[in-house]
Amino acid sequence: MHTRRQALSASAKLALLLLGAGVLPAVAQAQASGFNQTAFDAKSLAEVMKALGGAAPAASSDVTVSAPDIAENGAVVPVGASTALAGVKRLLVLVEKNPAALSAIFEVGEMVDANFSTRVKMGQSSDVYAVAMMSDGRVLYAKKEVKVTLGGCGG
Amino acid sequence: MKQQHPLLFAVVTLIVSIAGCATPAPAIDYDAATQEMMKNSFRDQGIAKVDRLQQDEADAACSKAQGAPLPEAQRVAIEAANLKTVRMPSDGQFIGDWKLGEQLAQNGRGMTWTDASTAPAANGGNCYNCHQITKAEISYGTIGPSLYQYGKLRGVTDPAAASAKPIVEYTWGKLWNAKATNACSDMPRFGHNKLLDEAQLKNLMALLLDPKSPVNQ
Amino acid sequence: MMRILWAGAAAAIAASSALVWAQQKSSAEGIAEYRAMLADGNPAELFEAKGEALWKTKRGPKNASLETCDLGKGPGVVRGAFVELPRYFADTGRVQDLESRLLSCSETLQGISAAETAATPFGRGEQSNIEALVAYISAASRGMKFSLPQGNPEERKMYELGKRAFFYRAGSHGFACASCHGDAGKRIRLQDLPELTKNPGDGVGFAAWPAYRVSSGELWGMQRRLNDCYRQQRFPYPGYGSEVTIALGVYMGVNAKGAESVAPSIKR
Amino acid sequence: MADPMRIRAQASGDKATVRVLMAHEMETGQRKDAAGKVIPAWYIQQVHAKLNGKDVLSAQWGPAVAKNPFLQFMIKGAKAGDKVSVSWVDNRGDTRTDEAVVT
Repeated sequence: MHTRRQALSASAKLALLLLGAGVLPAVAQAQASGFNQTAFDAKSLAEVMKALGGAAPAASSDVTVSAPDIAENGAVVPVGASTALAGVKRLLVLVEKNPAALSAIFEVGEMVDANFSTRVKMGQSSDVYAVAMMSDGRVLYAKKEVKVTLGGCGG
Repeated sequence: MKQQHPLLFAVVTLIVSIAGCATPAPAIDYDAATQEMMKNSFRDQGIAKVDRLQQDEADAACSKAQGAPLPEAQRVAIEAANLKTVRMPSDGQFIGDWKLGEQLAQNGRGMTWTDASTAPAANGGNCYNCHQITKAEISYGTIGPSLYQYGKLRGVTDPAAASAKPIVEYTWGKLWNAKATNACSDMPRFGHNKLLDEAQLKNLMALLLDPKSPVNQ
Repeated sequence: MMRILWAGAAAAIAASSALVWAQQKSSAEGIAEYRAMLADGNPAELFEAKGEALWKTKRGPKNASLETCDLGKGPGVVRGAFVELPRYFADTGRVQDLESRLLSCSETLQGISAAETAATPFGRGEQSNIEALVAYISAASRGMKFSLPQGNPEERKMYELGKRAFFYRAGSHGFACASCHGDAGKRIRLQDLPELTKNPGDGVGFAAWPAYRVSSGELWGMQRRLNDCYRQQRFPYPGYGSEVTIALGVYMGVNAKGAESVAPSIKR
Repeated sequence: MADPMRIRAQASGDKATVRVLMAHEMETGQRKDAAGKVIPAWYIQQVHAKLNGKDVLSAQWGPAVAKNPFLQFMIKGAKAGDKVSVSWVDNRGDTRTDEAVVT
């Protein structure tokens, strides 16, 4: 079985290799400090999961994504991700049609509710995802379409 | 000569009482002061020069009316003068490509000081800012009437047919110079003020009148 | 002949607009939901905090704070000042709005050139300080009702000039302020347009600015709001604090008498 | 230096709702300036929150989080008088920490 730990250590080795070769030093440094550049560069939910070492995602009614039906301005779209399920490790917010899909990763510790709200940018109308990565390896998601309208005079 | 004094006094009293002043003050010519203020308050920026503050007869009269209807004779004169400016298409063809028309209708750009060029090619039609047009676009303004099913509601099945000619020409005139039929219309005079060229206007015509346009579904 | 045709078509249009009413209503609800979600956590708060610090900080060639600035209710009085601006100031002999008054105070008290600040682009340098101050000062009148003084002849004159400027049609598109804000219940795209010839209601129109603009992520005072209106109106460039901008402020502010200020609000 | 955050922490029952506004450009690196030059990416990458000095939340953000970011989360077991601190680090290595008392 290809565990998450192995995947991480493999990518760490790769990063060291690239660093030695003078390639992608910024990526390696960022990862060393706890920022997963690969995940934030990924173009799709599947790619994000690969970068984070997650399983194939499954739709679930136990995960909630909150977002408006229509956003008057794509520059600021309120999005919330939450779940009442026990054993959630991480909650992610993704916007499918953004240049990079992943917007945010929240680590769900013991002292915090699995319930976060933030605001994201959207380049166009798109599905918005809340993804829960569970401690048993399951990856569950909910999605909602947000329509980004043209507001104002458009000039 | 002497008789004018009481009359003049009465006028001054009237103005003072309208303005609600407690003390008699010389009447201010607010219209002249406004012209002076406009002149002093603006400067050139990019393509937007101060000469844009100059008003033609229609703009001056409608500004002064402050939203009230114009005196009938003045309205008729302004509409007649603007009707004279309407130029029908040089090749007799009124209908272009509705798809390009839809793009123009969506485009709200053009002629601001942040735009680079005053050429029609750089301008949008701004149509959705004020009008509903296709059913698919839910982000539309309501300053102007809905244009959804514009051609269909007017029974236009073939814009080239003789029976469609009056509505086709009327629509062209509206786009070219809306003040030809409504002296104080809020709609920009797209042809008259060289905001859009003939080809662009034809594309907007197609959006409104082509039976294949989504507007007429 | 053409007029008859047009009248018939207009009646048919009225019928068709009923068909799209349901859809229109649901998009209006969607927008209302979006706005409500944003109102809880308005980044204007960041600017208010920055503005309050700026008000109290010793700065400029004279190393002084703005704490003795007279915004119309006496030196240093901030609360309630915003809902009475623009007003006449005897020391400058002019009717001033909040921004132009701050430029005067900043020049007199701190030695910061008003002309230089006025010439600075929005959102940069000293201008961004003015925007933060405007957020702080307007917030201090939140919930209060507009009541601009009209006792001074200069204030009454500015109202009359502002009214004429409001209806002044010109430019390539022939637009005036009144083209968009002269009637009730209109909108551009999905933006509701306040009717500014009268009091459009609490927290609407004049009573909603300054505001955090979501589109630029910046705090816009009335000067910047009017500047962008004139840009969209296809007019030439109004000077910062120019007479026309103050006159329009007086016109809209007097018309908004009794409206409750919610500034700084959050806008698209 | 970055401007201060606005942090509000309100206790209700056995938890506290924390609302944070951060002053940050959150530049995506995909926009161009007036001269056509790409404006370099500049955004908060990591956010940490503590309750009375103890870690409660860590997050990673990409450039798609909106300008002047807003964040809301709930801390279990927090009560009035507790101290909440929030820090961020951006991709330039700039950082900012602010504190608030739960009310």
